[in-house]
Amino acid sequence: MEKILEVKDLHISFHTFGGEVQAIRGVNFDLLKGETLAIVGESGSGKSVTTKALMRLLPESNSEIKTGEILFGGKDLAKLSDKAMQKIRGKEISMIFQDPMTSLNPTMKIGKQIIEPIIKHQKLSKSAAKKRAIEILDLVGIPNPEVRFEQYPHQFSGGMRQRVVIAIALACNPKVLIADEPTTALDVTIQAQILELMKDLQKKIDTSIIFITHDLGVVANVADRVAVMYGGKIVEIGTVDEIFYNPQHPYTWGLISSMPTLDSDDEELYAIPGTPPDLLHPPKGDAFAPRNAYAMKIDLEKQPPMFKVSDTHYAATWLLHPDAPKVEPPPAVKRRQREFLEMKEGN
Amino acid sequence: MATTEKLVEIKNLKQYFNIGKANEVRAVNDISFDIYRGETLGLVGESGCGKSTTGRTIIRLYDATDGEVIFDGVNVHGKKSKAELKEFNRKMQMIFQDPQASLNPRMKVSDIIAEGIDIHGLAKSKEERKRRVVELLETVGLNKEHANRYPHEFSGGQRQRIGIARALAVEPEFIIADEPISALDVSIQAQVVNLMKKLQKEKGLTYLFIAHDLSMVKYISDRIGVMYFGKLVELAPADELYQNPIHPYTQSLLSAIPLPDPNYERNRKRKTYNPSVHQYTEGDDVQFREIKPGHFVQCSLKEWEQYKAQYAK
Amino acid sequence: ACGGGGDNAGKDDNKKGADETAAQEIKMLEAQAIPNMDSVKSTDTISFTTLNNVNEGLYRLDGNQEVVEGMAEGEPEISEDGTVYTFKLRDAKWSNGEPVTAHDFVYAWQRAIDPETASEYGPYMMDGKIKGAAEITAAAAEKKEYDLNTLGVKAIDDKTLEVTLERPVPFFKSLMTFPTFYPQNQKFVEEQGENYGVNSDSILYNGPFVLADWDGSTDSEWSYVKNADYWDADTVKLEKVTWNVLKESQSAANAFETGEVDITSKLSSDVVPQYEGDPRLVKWLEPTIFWLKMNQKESDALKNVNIRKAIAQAINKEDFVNSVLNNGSIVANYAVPNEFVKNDETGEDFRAINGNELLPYNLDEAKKAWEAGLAELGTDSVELRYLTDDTETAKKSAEYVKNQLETNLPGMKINVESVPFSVRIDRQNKQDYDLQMHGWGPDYLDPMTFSDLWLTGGGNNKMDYSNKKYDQLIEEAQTTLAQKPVERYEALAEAERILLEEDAAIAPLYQRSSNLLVNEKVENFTYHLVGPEYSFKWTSVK
Amino acid sequence: MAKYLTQRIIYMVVTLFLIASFTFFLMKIIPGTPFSNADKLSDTQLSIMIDKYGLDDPVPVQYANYMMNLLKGDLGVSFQFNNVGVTDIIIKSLGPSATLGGLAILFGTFFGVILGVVAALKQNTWVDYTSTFIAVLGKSIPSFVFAGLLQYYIGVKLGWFPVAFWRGPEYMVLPTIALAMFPLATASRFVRTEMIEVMESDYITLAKAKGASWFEIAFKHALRNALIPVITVLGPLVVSLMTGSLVIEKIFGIPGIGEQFVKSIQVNDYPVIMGTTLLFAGLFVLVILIVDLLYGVIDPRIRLAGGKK
Amino acid sequence: MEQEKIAKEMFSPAQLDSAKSEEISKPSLNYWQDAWLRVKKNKGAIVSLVIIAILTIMALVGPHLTGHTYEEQNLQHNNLPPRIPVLENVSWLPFDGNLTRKNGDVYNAYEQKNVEEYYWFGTDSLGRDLFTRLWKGTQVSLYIAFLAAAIDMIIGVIYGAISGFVGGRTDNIMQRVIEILSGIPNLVVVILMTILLDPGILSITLALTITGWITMARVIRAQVLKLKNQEYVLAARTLGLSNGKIISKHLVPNLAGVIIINTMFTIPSAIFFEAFLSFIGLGLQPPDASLGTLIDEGFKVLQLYPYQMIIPATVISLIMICFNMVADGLRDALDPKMRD
Ligand SMILES: Nc1ncnc2c1ncn2[C@@H]1O[C@H](COP(=O)(O)OP(=O)(O)OP(=O)(O)O)[C@@H](O)[C@H]1O
Ligand SMILES: Nc1ncnc2c1ncn2[C@@H]1O[C@H](COP(=O)(O)OP(=O)(O)OP(=O)(O)O)[C@@H](O)[C@H]1O
Ligand SMILES: [Mg+2]
Ligand SMILES: [Mg+2]
Repeated sequence: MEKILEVKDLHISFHTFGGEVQAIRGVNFDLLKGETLAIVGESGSGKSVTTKALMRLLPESNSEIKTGEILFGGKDLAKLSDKAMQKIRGKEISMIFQDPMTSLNPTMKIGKQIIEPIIKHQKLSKSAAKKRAIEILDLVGIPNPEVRFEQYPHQFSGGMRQRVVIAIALACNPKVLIADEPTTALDVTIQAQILELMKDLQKKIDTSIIFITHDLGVVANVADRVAVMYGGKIVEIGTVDEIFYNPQHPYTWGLISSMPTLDSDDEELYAIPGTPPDLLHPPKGDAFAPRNAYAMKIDLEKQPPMFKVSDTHYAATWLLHPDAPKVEPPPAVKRRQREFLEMKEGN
Repeated sequence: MATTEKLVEIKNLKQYFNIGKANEVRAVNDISFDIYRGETLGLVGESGCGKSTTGRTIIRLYDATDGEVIFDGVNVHGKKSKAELKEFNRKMQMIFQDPQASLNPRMKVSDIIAEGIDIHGLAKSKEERKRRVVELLETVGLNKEHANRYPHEFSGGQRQRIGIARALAVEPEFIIADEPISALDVSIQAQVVNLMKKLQKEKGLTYLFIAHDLSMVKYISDRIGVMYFGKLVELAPADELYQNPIHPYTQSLLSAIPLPDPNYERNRKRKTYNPSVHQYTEGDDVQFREIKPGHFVQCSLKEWEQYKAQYAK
Repeated sequence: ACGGGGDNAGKDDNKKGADETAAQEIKMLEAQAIPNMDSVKSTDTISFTTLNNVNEGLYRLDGNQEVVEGMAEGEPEISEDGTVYTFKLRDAKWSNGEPVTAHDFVYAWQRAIDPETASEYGPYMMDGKIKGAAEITAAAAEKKEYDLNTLGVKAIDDKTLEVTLERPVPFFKSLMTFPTFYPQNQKFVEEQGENYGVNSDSILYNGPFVLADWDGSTDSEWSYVKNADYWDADTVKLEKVTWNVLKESQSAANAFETGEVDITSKLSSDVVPQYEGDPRLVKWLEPTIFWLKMNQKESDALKNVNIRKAIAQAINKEDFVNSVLNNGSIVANYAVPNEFVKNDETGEDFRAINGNELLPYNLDEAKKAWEAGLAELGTDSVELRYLTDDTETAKKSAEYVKNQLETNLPGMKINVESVPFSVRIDRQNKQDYDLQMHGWGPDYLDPMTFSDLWLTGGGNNKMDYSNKKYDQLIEEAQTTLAQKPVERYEALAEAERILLEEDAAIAPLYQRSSNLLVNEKVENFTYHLVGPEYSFKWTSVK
Repeated sequence: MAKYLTQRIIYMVVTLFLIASFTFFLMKIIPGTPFSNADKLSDTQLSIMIDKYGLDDPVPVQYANYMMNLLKGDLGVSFQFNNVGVTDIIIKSLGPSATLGGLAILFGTFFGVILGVVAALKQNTWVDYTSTFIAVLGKSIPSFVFAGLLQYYIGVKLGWFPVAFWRGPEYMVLPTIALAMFPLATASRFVRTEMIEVMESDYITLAKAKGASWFEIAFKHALRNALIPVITVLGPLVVSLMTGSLVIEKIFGIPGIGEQFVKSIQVNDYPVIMGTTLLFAGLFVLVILIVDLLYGVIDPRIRLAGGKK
Repeated sequence: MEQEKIAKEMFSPAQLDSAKSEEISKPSLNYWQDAWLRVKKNKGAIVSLVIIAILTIMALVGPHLTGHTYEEQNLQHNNLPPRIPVLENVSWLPFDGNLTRKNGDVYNAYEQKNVEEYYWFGTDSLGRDLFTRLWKGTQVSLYIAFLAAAIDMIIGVIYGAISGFVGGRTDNIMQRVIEILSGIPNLVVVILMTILLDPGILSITLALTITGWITMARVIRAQVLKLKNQEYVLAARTLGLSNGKIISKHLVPNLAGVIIINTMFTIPSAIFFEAFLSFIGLGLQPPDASLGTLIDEGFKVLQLYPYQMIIPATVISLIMICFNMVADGLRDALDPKMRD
């Protein structure tokens, strides 16, 4: 399938009071046309920074893209001028943020906030833009779009606001939609609606989505592929089935087995011990090693490369090295792997 | 672990805000339920439905508008002497949602944890106080090195565990946990949940566990109550609730929770809830009724019959 | 292009016009607006000055401070005992065309003394001079009936005015130049009622100019326009005098520099040095003396004459006027000003009698007196309050005086209390002070306006000074010697000597000088020493 | 809305009543005499005067009289001027002050906002430091110094504008600049702080993500939100500038109310002091009300809440 | 993928210290230490602090350096411009004792008056040493600022804290009182105050205090309203902590930042206000000097002796700039929003 976006060896640092925070330390991935790529990972692992970098929305004052390329439509976004970038933002790539309560301008009418990018990027007249905006509002399931067009954000509920934000993001039929935890602040029932809506719209306009979330349930629901981030790196990437049923990286193991399923009852949950790495002083070896029950000496010395598991599945752990001893994953993972094998055979 | 001895009885509890004003909120509107000694009662519902208010009213952070909270046979609300209040404050404790906001940023961890010890004079000497603090830290999986640090130096999970240690310091019987994990990273949630379970086993604690993440609630709770707009609409043992949700709201809620299982997700059917399905009329006596031993639903008489019939199938 | 050119040309024209034809117009500055244009109620210099230029009394003052004819034609007839004056009025018109008559004077004077009017200056100027005045005031104070017709002023006919005095007043003619004694047209005043004098339309004029564009007391701009109906209109050259209010001296100087005004208001001493040696700086000695009043009511120290002498002699006045004030003010070693009045008969300045060396700065004497005074009091330190205004000059003077007294008189401690004017006056009236920096300007051209201040129980004494000999000398000057100018002056001079040399009742410091900037094109700029400040009757533009 | 307004107006009236009473009694304990020439008045005459103006009535009687007259809208007659009503004095002298204050606020806020926005956008660059420097200078150099310098250098030396008086637009330039320095500084500081905060908010990031240019972001999205707290500060400042420009009035010879007020205090002209105080207070509470209503205009969330009340 | 050879033994399990996994590697810093680190990074704030320190020291030491007292007058030496040994020879520095007349002539005032002595910052019209007076004035200005700030802090904090914490009716009444107080124009209050009391430092301070604390009270109240619903306060209440203890243990320490910042902003406005009062004649009484009175006096003779105003104006501006910079720096450092 066609690659829409390619990120190569991205390194990003922040200059802070404490020193240089190496937030992103070599991220590689591509995004295919029409797919949904979910990025999961611990808080602070660099999910938002990565995606903000794609839009070049990192604070100018203290952030720095040290190396790396972001290839989009033949251009390297990392090196584009501000002006050129403004043309891409909102038109080719757009973005939805976590908190619908704060991502709309409280003092501007909803309608105006939607037509802004339409007028800007599609060069429509005001009335045409308004027509289009009302269409989109309708599309995202807002009743009475004409009335709502003239209202202010505070007159909308959280779920409605997130719909508006989605409407804004989709106003110009972008090629890529980045959604940074778009449902975290919402109630489960509303979350379900929004997720359905996004999937619907994706089918209609054929965008690729990068979907960031903490919630593995949501990932299971929306993703085609999943990237797992830890300590500023992608540690495992694969199709959603591969990640959920056949995870390879100990961090992914921890992640998956720390979530109870409806039938995991009294067994103790698997908890990843310890604290996330300090990106001011990133460790020499595998960033996860200090918390990894399966850590080997090499983990403390050397960062693991991406080992290939299948054509679509890669993981960065020394456990996949041919010389590494075979280890037992946690029971919950083993159970899933078993199910996975059965499923495959069943197919 | 759970017994049949009622530790807390909540009877017709009401909590209204801004009474008489245009913006009156009936945050908790006449709810009744019991909590048994040693059990974990989960409370779920969408944001703003009154879960926190229920918890806070039980622990007297708000004065109830009406109704009773009977703890260990004594009504918690109403006039109390200082000594009675203190006694009560020892037995009932609370864990908060936001691990950042629930710890005073200007206090050392040791002082945060020892706050209850100081208030209730539980340590006779400085050494004892220190020993207790270290004990508590170890109980929650931290160590004495951490005693002299400040909250902002900890990760979310660690902070939440400090909050738990603070609550444990006064050796309570009953702990209200108001969304103790929803602000935490998934991988850290397990730390806290495991810890809470472990403590329950060791100390025979009783929990009121408020959350909106249903899989976690199901995992930790013995029984679950579902709230909707200030009312308790369904209360049943955890498995029972999942297998046989009766109230349409409960059904819709359960159908909306995504599970970390791509296969399941691909096949999931979502139900929606619209309060008008009940078609309650003026005379309907809508009440909390027992459908089956231990399984209560908010329903009218007609619905009651209907649910019971449905259940029998 | 046309429009632009026209614009510029217009500006140039204006300039040229002003230069070439020398329009008879000058622009003046004043530090305050005009508070009150009702001549019987006015109390301040600005109102007086305005009244003086737009109205006229029996006489007016000229540039040499001489009394010249006004509404009165020729000299009055004076009775033998000097108490009855009969004035002949000339033919003159009010600005509404009605003639100015003797009745207008009677009406104005009665209004001025009428307690109902609550004029401040009326009783002040008339009590003890015009017959019957004091009685009316006293009756009103006791809430008794009074009759305004008992006031000693009568219209014999339309053109003859007869005034009866309490006792001979040698300076009576000059008193008649004072605005309180100006005529008022009864019909007009009564017609206007409450509104009389509230703006330029509600006043009648009989002077060299009429007031124009004056909206009332809050107005900061007004002008005088030549009065064609004035009896002596031929003498008046100026067509117009415009006035603006500007309080800051430095701003005034700046406005002068840019040509926005021709004559500034009086400059504060901070600005004067900038113009040292500049011909445009016009300076004259005012007959206003500043002295320290020493209140003998409470302070034991000040009851002691040696202490008073010590204080009076311990201040280096030379340095004070040269360095602190630095505005042309001169040292005052006297209680009646220099260059103020001349003896009618000898033509000699009053100061010639006593000279300028009464109670001068003398550190040795001061120290001696101080020692003696302290010994008499049986103490080695004296602490005094020093009451003064909160103006810049007052504060700076206070700093200097405090420093002088404290350094020169060991054991002296001065606590400066600088307060707003109204508070100072209030405290003076209540005699709530020890030392007070106090200035006094004359209300008429006679030493008496200074000498009668210190009478025992006198209305302006307010410091419990009392000396029988002094009282007696003043009494004689007012009565037996009233018509003997030379002896009268000698008596007053003797009184002054007693006041200062014997009693050191007050410590005179300096006689103030006025400074202002006058454009060189202005000719015959006329100022006065008493009452109104300026006359424009004789002024013109080169 | 109507209910809310009525309630606010009742509050205002009560406030004004309390202030009037407070000032009235304060006035009674102030030392000094209202008679400008008391120096020359004899005791008998003084007693006649005091009697005539009712100053010897018992204080409660005076108070009652004053309040009754106040209800009728009568502020009394000035002592220092002949027969001039306090209302007249106030109306006449308020004009220039209000004009000057209004101009200064407009001018100061306009440039202050621009300065603040630019500083916030270029945070921690020389632009920011320059703006900070200007702002601090504006706040730290007393306005009379500005006024004096402007008058001398621009007025006298360069001759660009008239140095004094109040006759037309060109006369307003220098005093306006001098007076505007303070609101300029204040506005720029507040706008900067607020803008920095607003610029970090999610909706600004979203606006950027929509492809808005920095100009649109700053002026269309951020500024309005940043202005809300600024109005809180500028509101009362409007009153103090409109009424408290006395220093500037003095230097430039502007017949304004500040001058008038200080003079009335110096000569104990009680009715004028009272009237002016009431005017200031009235303006103040009015401005507060306007500010509150303005919040609604700027911030739709408050509009609704205000309406609900 | 080309793989380099890795020793077999590297694949043996690593020894992990489980206790270590919870270890915090950063040194422990409390709030203030942390804030100090942030302030330290802010060069403007540090330079400002140093300047304030120097000015404060000079305010204490300065008046004793020249051997003149601040009130000693020497009329023979009046209105002398600044002259400093050594620096007088640097032509572009204004320390050579020269003055310019209105017509542009330059002359040496010291030679003209035959003065041997060096007055570093010149003398005023009474011949007082301006160097001494300047520092005396700085002393007074700083004193007024600190005193006003202190009283403002005490009243404002207590008032705001009570209003916010007690809430309900009390809060309502207290807010109305503030409304009324702030309805009376500041100038009115101040003028009336200075008339009622004897003018001087005390009455200026009091005048400042009467309305100066309102801002502080408002800020504190808002902050308390926010803090009192913080979960750690709720936690303390569920533990049974009394209200008094809650205020002293939980609220006050968390208000400290706000209080400090606000005070830093109060100080310059107090200094400014004093200067303003001096200008309208309500300030300090002679011969005491504050920067305000010095500027006022200097302003009067600006065209003749510009140094008499420029020097104190520079010092006052410096103080104001520095306090503002420090306040800005502290706000950045203490503002909880800035913390992670
Ligand atoms: N503006 C910034 N200045 C300094 N450090 C930053 C900044 N933004 C992000 N970081 C750091 O970069 C790292 C990655 O942050 P990022 O926001 O990408 O995490 P995340 O994976 O999105 O976490 P979360 O799930 O909490 O949103 C973190 O360590 C964070 O502290
Ligand atoms: N102190 C208060 N004053 C007024 N209204 C309140 C107050 N506290 C809560 N409410 C209102 O009461 C309702 C219930 O609030 P509550 O916090 O109990 O909900 P919740 O179920 O805990 O929601 P969440 O899941 O968001 O925590 C909400 O509508 C809320 O706005
Ligand atoms: Mg993120
Ligand atoms: Mg809650």
